[in-house]
Amino acid sequence: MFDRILVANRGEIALRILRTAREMGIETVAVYSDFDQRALHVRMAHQAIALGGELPSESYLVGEKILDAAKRSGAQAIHPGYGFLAENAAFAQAVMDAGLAWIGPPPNAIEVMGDKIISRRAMKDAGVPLVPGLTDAVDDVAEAIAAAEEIGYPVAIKAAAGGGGKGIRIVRDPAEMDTAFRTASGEAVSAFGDGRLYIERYLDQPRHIEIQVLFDAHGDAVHLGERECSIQRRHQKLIEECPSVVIDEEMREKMGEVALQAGHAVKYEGAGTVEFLWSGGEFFFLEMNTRLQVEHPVTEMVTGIDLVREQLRVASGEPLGYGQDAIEMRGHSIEVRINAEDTAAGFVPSVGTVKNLRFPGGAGVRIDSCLYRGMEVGLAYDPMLAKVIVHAHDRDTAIRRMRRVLEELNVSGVRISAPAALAVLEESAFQEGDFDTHFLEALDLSKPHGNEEQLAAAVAAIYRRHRAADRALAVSGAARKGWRERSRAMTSAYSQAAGRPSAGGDA
Amino acid sequence: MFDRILVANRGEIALRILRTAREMGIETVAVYSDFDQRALHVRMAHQAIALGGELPSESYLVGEKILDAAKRSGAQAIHPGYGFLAENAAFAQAVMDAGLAWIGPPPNAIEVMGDKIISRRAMKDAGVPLVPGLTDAVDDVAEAIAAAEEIGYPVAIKAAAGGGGKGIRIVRDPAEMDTAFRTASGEAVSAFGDGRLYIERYLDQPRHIEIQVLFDAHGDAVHLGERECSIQRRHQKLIEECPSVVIDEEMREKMGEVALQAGHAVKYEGAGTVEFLWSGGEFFFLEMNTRLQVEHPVTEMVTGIDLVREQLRVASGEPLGYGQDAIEMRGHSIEVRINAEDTAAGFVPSVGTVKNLRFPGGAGVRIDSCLYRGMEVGLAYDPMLAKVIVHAHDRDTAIRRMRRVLEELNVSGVRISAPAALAVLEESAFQEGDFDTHFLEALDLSKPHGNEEQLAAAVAAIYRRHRAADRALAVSGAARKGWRERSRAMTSAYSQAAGRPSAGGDA
Amino acid sequence: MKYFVKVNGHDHEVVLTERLGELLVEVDGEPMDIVYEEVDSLGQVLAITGEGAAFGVSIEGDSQRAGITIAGHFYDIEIEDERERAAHAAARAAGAGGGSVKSVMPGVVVSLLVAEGDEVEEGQPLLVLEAMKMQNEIVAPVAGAVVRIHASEGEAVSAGAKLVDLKAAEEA
Amino acid sequence: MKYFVKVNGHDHEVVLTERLGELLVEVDGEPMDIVYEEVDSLGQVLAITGEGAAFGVSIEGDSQRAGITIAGHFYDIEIEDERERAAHAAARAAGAGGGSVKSVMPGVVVSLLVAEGDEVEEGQPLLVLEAMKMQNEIVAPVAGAVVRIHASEGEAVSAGAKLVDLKAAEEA
Repeated sequence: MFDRILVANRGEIALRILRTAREMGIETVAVYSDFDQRALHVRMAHQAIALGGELPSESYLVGEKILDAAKRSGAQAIHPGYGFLAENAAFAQAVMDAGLAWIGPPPNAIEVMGDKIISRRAMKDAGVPLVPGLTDAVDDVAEAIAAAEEIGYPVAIKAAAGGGGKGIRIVRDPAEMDTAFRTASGEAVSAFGDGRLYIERYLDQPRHIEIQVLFDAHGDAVHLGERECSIQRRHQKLIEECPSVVIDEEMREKMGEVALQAGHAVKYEGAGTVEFLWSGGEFFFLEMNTRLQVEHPVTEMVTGIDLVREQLRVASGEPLGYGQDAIEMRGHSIEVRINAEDTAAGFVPSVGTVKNLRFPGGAGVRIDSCLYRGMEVGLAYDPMLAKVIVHAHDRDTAIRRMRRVLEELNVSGVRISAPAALAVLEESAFQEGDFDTHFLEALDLSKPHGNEEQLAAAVAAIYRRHRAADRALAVSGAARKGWRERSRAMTSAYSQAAGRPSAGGDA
Repeated sequence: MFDRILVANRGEIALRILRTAREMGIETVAVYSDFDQRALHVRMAHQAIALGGELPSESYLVGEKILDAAKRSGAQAIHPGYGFLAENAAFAQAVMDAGLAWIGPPPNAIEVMGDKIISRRAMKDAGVPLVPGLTDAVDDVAEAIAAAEEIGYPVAIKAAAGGGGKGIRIVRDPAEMDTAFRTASGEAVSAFGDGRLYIERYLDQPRHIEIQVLFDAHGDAVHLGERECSIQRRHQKLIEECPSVVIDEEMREKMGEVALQAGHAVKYEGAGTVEFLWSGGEFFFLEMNTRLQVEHPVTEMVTGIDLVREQLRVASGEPLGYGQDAIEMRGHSIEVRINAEDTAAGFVPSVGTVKNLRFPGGAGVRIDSCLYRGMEVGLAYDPMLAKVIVHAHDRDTAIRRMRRVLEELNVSGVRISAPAALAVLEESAFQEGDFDTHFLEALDLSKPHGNEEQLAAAVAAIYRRHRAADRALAVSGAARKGWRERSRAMTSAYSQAAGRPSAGGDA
Repeated sequence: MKYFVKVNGHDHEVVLTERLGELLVEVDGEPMDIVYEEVDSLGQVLAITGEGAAFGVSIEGDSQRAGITIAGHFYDIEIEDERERAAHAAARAAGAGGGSVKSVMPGVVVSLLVAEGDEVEEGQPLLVLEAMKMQNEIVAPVAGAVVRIHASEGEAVSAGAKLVDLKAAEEA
Repeated sequence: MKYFVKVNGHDHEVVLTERLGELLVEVDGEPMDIVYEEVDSLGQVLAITGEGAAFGVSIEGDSQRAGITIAGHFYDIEIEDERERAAHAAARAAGAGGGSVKSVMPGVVVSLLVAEGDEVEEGQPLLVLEAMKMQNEIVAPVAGAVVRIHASEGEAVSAGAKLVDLKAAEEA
């Protein structure tokens, strides 16, 4: 096993990886942009190396800086987390060329699975079921219309290099094709620098169901069951759960087998996820995510397996050491993503400084968070601040537990997505398991879901009255304030007399 | 099942009970002393009823006030938590006489088990193994010396009405008997109003191991395995775990059988704990705690059973519905108690106002806490502020996880017991499972356990320098402070124009 | 003092009256029995109403606009006292007849789809705004004429920034 | 400025020198390379030393006495600058020759076991203090004479309160 690893990421996922590494007795190296100097992942690591720069493009996305930090820190391996360089095959190769271990799948697997068109072709060859559609890119609107006629409406236009919902348009009628094709292509160029689009059938009442897989470097593999991720908006997931109400043991085995087939086809290693669209008992390959996913904790809660631990074991060459029989699924787990966004105003991003912070507690509650009091939430980084995960013996109790947990949670300073998640959990259709990927978009979140308007009005008025009273007292009160209360935190970077460069300076 | 219950307690245990009740769809009623008006259990309950008074003796210990609150709130049952009235048979009877359900064992079981001498006699009759000693109280020093000769030194003198380590003295030699008898008797009178003492053999390298039991009202019962509670000081536990390294499956079954025997002998109902002293493969009945215990979460983590849920089910008349076969123990769990005390100075209580608060997160971590920023910690109430519980697939990983968790935890404003727990977890003897009930007292906690003295010195100096700079700027800075920043929180209780008594006023 | 409090867009009136050192609270014409206790200086409040219904309340904001969270649900608050309401009403009356399309989120203007002087239909895209890597079309809320464009392509705008001034068709 | 910092009872010297806007840090005669970043106003600090060793540090206290927590371990800090050290040394010199037994915790004096004027042995119980419902005997730290008793039976005392003044035998 490694003695020291570098985590090339930030936020909750950096902390999540650091935690498992610490628990395995592995030393941890964090990297950080200037924006993240106060971040928890920096404070919780054994070592921290400044990358310099405010933006991701100046820091976490610069492979050379990461490799340099790894060299300086003496790390033997790099864990990319998700996002940033996690699915960058060239970087994975550069890590290996530098003599370091890459905690992720082989570059070739990343490359194949990272291209929607190439991956669909590979999956077709491997016998994995695909959504009816074309495996080749369509070059223009006319070609797209011809393809759609063949497949049958409605169809979906998707970016070949896409992900995260960018560059996707649904077309229900040939008349809509022109606008859809142009905007999808524009978005694809701007987001991925690659405007190629492909077309496939659009499924009715589809559910997004994915299978977690684990491959070692010796050809052995297991699947860890499914995750239900249908509560999403513009392909951004909000609530995930394990298991899914529509998947029984037989279906799970079938989908698991197919997922392993998909991985074997690209000689996969490590942890990965095979995403399927599920509709009326049929399932179709969507894509394979060649990394740890945001929603991996629900699988961990139900199987009892620490996926980061398994990633580290596989990357250091250890065999899995267990077979499919060892995987048992117990109880039910739900995850809610706590994003900085105003869900009542169409999920627009919310920025600010985190003031109050109160996390829920109690049995069956897991908090994966990078939040701290005083944290600045800006636009340059992902708006996901925390994940709240619950586990209980059945789905009904897990839902009740998550509702209780979201009622306890309090984050002030930015608007968060928790009220939207609570609104979903309060819907009887959700409670009965009757939903698809359109559920969240169809829910009217601008309508208030709380029933305490009069109380809120009274509290607001009394609070304002108290503040006005404070203001009147402020001048006389100021003199009494102690020297430890300050209006803002102070920052300094000191270097020693001898003039060696400060460790916190630019790398 | 009940529609509404009242929790006659405060602190983390009140929250813990409220949480399960909420998750079961049961409305919750909190009660609070004036000291606790801002407490989390008040803010998290559906209803809150003021008891009036600052001290426990004016609030949580006043049975009539609790019963009145139950009546006013329409609660159908009362959960006493632990401490306060939890083991008060007369109160349990009064609750039942008022037509309410008592979420605890029958008054007679409380009464028998609450008296050490009567309970030992009952257990002897039921065939439960006892520590060699007398079942009758000794009246004076001469009688005590005679008894000790018969039993064999060393002996322990214990208060008949005792608990929590009060009124206990170890005597290794007849010459020590005089002082020991007098101080133990004095302490027993002052603590319990009952100076009766009894004498038993003092065991070498003893471990405190207890069995969790659950009885329904229909004569069915299961045990949920053991808890190892040997890391204690003056009989105040600091670290508990489940399972114990010295208990194998066979021993567990044997102890479990005996524990069920003990419960059956007093017609027990609900959740209870049978405490044993374990020494060299033998085990002896110590006492039965007729309530939920502080350390119950480690059993919950390992068995997956929510003990409060089971208490509520049993109290509402439901049968357990499962047998001993259904109880499976998985993995390993450890709990650390976070008390407000200065462990470096002999565990003296620490008082203050909680300023910074940062809880650990991640997989396998459970936080049962009543802490909030701004909370005042005083001397009138129990110093236990929180419990941190971890679960992992084996003991070694659980220890590493707990170390990681205690390294992440930060509470400022009061001194806490976490550094002492960390020191224990860092000891190789503890890691190897080689300890007894004297381990903690033998550990030198006045000696610093951290290795960053020079860093601490540098940070202290720089911090002080910054504060001095702030102070110089304070006068000009004060004018810029907004109206929302205040030096202290404000309190008001408003009643309406019509003159009805405020709900927050004295009951 | 009377306060006009808009909660999630719904109007409520709160009257606070101090009498003999006690604050009497009236909401929408009915007296409200309330214990109000501030826990800390970060907006944590305990409120107990009527016969003991307890609420942990979190409040943040300034004297005009606040957000309140009660049991996980968010309440958007706009608050005016009597004097402010009169002043605001006067200001609104003076400024009537024009309308600005504002950015509801911080982002970057990717492309402008109209020019000053253009006539636009209700729902017609005015510009494309990219925020959090998603492109969003900003449409005209009413039919009318583009009076002024405040943003240029590639410009970063903050939430609430004016993007386009429209003159509604019925005003033209 | 030079600071004398006692950390868990061990003496350290820290010299902070400002040069060209940078603060140079020297601990026990050796330069220390340190990035010091305050996260908030509640004493949360990030410190990175030498080649990148990172520490989340929590500090609280006043200008003389502080507590620092690093990775779960607590460091008790007493800090004096040069001027304070000189002043304290002078005060100590003036007050030498007497000794007070102080309460290390808040509690209630249950019983007094000695009277003023009594000769006591080292380790002899002076009084019984009850705190958190536990009785604790407070013993004489040295042999000597009881000069004065500050507490009476049943009295509540705070941490740090003087209980008994002793005159050490070797001073008698």
